Amino acid sequence: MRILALVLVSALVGCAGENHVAPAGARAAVVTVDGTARLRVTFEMSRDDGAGLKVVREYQVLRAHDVGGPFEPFAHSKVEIVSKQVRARGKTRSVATRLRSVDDTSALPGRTYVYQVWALAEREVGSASQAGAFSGSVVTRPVALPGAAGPSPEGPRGVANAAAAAPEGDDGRHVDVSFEISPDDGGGSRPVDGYVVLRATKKSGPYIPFVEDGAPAGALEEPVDPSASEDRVRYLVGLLGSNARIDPADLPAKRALVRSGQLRDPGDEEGRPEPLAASLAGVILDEVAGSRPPDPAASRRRTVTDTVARDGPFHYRIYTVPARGDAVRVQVRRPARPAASWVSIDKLNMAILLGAAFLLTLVLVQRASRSGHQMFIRRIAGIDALEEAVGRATEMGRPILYVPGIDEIQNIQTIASLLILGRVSELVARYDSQIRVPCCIPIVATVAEEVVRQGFYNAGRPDQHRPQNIQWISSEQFAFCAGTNGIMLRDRPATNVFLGRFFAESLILAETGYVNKAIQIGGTAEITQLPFFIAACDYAIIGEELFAISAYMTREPKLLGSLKAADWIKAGVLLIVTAAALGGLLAWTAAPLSGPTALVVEWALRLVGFLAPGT
Amino acid sequence: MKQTLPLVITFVLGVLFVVEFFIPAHGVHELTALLQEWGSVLAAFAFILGGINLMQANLPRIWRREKDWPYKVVLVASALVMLGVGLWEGQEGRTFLYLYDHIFAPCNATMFALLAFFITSAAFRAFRARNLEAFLMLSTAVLVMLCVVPLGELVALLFPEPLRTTIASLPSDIKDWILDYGNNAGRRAIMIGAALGAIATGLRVILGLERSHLGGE
Amino acid sequence: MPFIDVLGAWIAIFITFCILSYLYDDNPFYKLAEHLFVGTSVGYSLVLQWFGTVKPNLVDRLTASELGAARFVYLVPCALVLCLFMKLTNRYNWMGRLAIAFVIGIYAGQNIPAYANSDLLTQIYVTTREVFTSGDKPLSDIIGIVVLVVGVVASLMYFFLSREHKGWFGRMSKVGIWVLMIGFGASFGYTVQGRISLAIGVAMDVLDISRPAAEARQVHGPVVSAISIAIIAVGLIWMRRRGTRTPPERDTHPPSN
Amino acid sequence: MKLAWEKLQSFDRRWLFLAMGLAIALPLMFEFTMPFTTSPRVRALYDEIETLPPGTQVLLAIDYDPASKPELEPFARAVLRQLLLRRCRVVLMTLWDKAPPIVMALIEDIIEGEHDRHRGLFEGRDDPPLRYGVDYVFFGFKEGKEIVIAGLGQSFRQIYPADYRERPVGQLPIMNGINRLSDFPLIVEVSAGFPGTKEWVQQVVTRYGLRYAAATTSVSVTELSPYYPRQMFSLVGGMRGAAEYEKLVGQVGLATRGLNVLTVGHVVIVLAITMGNVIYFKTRKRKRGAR
Repeated sequence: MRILALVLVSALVGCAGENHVAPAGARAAVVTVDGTARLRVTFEMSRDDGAGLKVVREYQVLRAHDVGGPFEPFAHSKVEIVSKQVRARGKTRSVATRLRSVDDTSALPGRTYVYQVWALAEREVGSASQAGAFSGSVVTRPVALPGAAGPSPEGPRGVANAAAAAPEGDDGRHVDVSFEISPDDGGGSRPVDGYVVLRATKKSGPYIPFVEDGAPAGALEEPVDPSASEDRVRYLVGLLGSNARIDPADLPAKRALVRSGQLRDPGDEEGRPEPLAASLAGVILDEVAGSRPPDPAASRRRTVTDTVARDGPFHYRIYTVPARGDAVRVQVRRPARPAASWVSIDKLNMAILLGAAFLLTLVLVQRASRSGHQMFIRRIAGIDALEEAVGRATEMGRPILYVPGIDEIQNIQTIASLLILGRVSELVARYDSQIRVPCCIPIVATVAEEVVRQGFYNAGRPDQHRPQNIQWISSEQFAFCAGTNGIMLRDRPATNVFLGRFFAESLILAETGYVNKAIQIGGTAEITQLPFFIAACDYAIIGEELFAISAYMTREPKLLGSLKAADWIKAGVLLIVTAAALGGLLAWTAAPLSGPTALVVEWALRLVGFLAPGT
Repeated sequence: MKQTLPLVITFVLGVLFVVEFFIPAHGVHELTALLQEWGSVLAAFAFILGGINLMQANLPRIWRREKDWPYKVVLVASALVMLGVGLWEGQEGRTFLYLYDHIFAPCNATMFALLAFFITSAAFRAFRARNLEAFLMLSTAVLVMLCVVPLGELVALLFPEPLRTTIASLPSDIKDWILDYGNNAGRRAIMIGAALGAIATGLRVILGLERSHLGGE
Repeated sequence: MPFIDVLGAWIAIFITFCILSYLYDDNPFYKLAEHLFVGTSVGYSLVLQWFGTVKPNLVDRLTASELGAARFVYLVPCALVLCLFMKLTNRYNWMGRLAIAFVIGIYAGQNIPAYANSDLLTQIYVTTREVFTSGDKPLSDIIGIVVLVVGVVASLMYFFLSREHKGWFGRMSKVGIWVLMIGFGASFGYTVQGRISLAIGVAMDVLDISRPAAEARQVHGPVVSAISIAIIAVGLIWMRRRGTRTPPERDTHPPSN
Repeated sequence: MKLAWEKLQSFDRRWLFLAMGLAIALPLMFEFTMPFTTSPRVRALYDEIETLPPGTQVLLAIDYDPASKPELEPFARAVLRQLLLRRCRVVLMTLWDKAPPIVMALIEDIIEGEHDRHRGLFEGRDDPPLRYGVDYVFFGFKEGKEIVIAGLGQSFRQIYPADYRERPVGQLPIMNGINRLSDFPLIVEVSAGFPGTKEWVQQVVTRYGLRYAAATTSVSVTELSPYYPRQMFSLVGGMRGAAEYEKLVGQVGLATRGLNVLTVGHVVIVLAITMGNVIYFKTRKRKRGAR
């Protein structure tokens, strides 16, 4: 390796703002690498890298023909994880070194270049300061790539229809820059190496790189080469707008699905796009692709999302980077501002469903309270037994034990249990008995105390209320369990009611209660603990029944109305599941699909897609 | 005022937190995050209330020399010692951790371990094939239990080689199948049902249909 | 290992057997361990709350001068806390309800979309999607998926509360219970493994099996275990002789199953 | 005879406790081995680690407390040992406040103890010693539960600007090239509950397409098995899973010994159920006859 020049340049232009990260080291130099037509830019990592709050996420190198700029991207100029390169080059070098380097393979022989190295700040989690806003840069001394200056090769054409706008349903911190890739992209005589988007706060610049957020292929979009499977993956991922991995084997089918614009890939449980069954997808491919020719323009569109900290406006430039030579610049005509949206598009399906549920509940509650007639409600044996059990406790002169689960008040099961506690304590007060409520969480105990007080008041016996009977035991699971055991062993309640969210302690409590020969009613929606309540309690209340107890006990028309509404929604759920199952069965058995069957399957798939949960 | 104000607070906050889920604008999230933080501060202060409650419940029993009063002394003393040491030394304090490691942790582990015994007695007593439902539950449980431990592999040893591998892997296949389908069907139904119940309960609270926690007087 | 830690290990072993003695019956050794346990846990959780929430989220914010006037926003939670403490008074205890309404309002609201998304939609979605990914699976999985879908539908029918479970509906909901029971059985079977593992862990601790060899040479777990058992057994017999241990009264009601 | 069955109906459950106690204690005192196979769910992780090139950075999240130690610690030890033998570099972290002492003990026993004092781990090999900050690092406990997991997905360095000894990330060579979770070629989590596997999967695994494997308590297996194999390519469940892993790594550890006990324990419970049913049917027939 022969070093032609090693130039030290002091730190230059920082970007706007006092809060930017320190520029990428005070030293940056360019050398030519012997024997290859490439220039190597070596620089020192930012002083802020690996220290302090302002973390450097990546480095980007821009190139110009003289120190005055304009600095433009060149291929592979992103040094996201520079240290990997250092490590890869050989173990002779200390990994602790703070020097990083990048090779410019697209420089043309005989021409002079100046490089600008940017250190891009990572955004701070949970704070207002965002990525890319605070960056710093250094510029190298000019250096020429040796060799005869040949004719500059004709570069590819630039991108088309570039636009920048705030994404729909955004929180006001992003700008989407979208464009159609160069017509020369995708194999041809003027190959494209990728695309880079730069941003500026003034139209005149300086244009700086930024850290993109959630964008699939990043600021440097890989070219579309239909023959290379890896690129096809990226291409599709870009279309789906997610950074998930996709199995290349499924690509042709998926591409048709997506391109047709008919079917949204539903993704799996976590919203991750996932291959549909090969056979089914194949069927749909034939159906859809045959009738609708793929739209070439739609498939060539790319979007890069910029995360911004301020209101803007922001100006963008999109560079098409050829394999050799200068990047082709396209200015996005109109600047963009981020916009906070009040409606989230991807949660719209849920908003609709939830809104319908609300409406249904309101209507049924209204109707129930107006007509006032008794509504049918299925028997819940455990609750029927409760009254008898309370009576028995009074006879025996022993208290009732009520445990509202061990979870925090945040949990809806705890809230539901506290509401039931109100009804139970009313019952207890009417029978002139006492109720003991050991709690695991102090705030639950506080609410429980209020609820019991209210119950005694409603029963007309406020003087019988004993606040010390509602007790915080301990917020540690098993200590609470030990303490509650102690109450069971020594105060010997005649009836134990366990309603709420329970974990491993459920069985210890229920077994102790059994030994003490108390009547036990256990209810929870916690699936792992239900078998233990079923095994060790006299009555078990399963899942949804827990939430219906309050209505069941009071038979208040309004509350029963809300139960009715929940049943209607359940009927809807059943319908959806059955419809989807039939569609799936059809798709699986009746392939290849045609005519009405295909339509049914398609609608079933659409239904599934509509139900995709938000993130 | 005593009745309506709490209802209004519940309604306004409840609606805010439902709607917040659908609004991406970050100002709303910051507001709800702040409110939630206050909620957690409130829950933390309830611990102090809980501590006072604990003293109120135990000290009189000690003064009055009620049954088991010496144990209450142990309880109050150990709580005060732990609290004092913790506040004095901090969470990483040597004595604090010593007490934690040698008293709290073994108690915790042993209480948890009691379950191994209770599960035996619960299985003996309650897992009886009284009807079809009980039979299904107990037979699935037994099947899974036998498939988890290497008993199948032990049985497989009795067979010649080509059969042996098939038989040896059979239990874990059965177990996984039950896990993936039999178990999931019930689990999902419970989750869907419970979610509906939870939504209905939340709605009733927000709309003030359920007000046993705030009404009265 | 310094002697103080060896002593700690001995105490731990003794306490372990005190708790285990509960399997025999409620007795003074268990009671002692129980109260010690509850006491230390209360102290422990109070310390944790102080350093984890109260100090950083309230005290530090109120005293942080760099926040300027913005920190006065934290007077609102102070007011709420004050409301909560009003519950201790007789006259103003209704003010506690404001704090309770605050907490319940937040969490009731928050739970609605959370459950709708993570449990309701997700579970429906996963179930329906499963049907469409069945193309290239083995037969056992296809059967499984059919079982799954039918199982979900039937068990959901069991949860219909405002409809009488009669006729075909009743039969379906019966199937639903069967499915639920199979699920519970599987859950139980798996849990057994975990619970026995925990007991094994405790046994390994007291028998020095999980202890590093150097420590085990100092602690002598098996010996200390034997001594602990002896102490507890002798203690129990002695107390029974002295009649301090009142026999638990048995009442007459029939065993409940 | 029939009266005897009646008596058995109300027989003292403490005999069962004694049987269970003996079933646990005796096999521990008198060792024996049982043959068992390894399942693909467990093998997947072992095979993956075996193919990792030396020097690969692997994130090992230790999210359990002392209560779940018996089920999870054997796996944690086995996998840590395997990683070190492969000369992978191990980044340790935890989201459980009670876990740091556990991690410190792991480091002391396996990394520092065996290597430096006894040279057990690298016995007969010419490997250079393991260095803190280069070959392994511990980032300590971080409060914030699932929010922290989401944050790690965006920037590891933001959440953990320094290790548990307050050494800045920049000074830790092991962290070269690691900015966020997706920079780790492999993430292994040992999880006993919340925050744990479910939160990892929901917050980051699918979102960033991470290579993720988990070992969990057997109670959580029923809940987590839908995530296998799509979101997590390997799921090691409970003591059985840990024993299988020990077998793969070629070491008889606590889980293998525990598995023997587990087998006996399960047999006791199955016998208890059988006995319960025999008694039930005998007495039921009797009642019917009386009627």
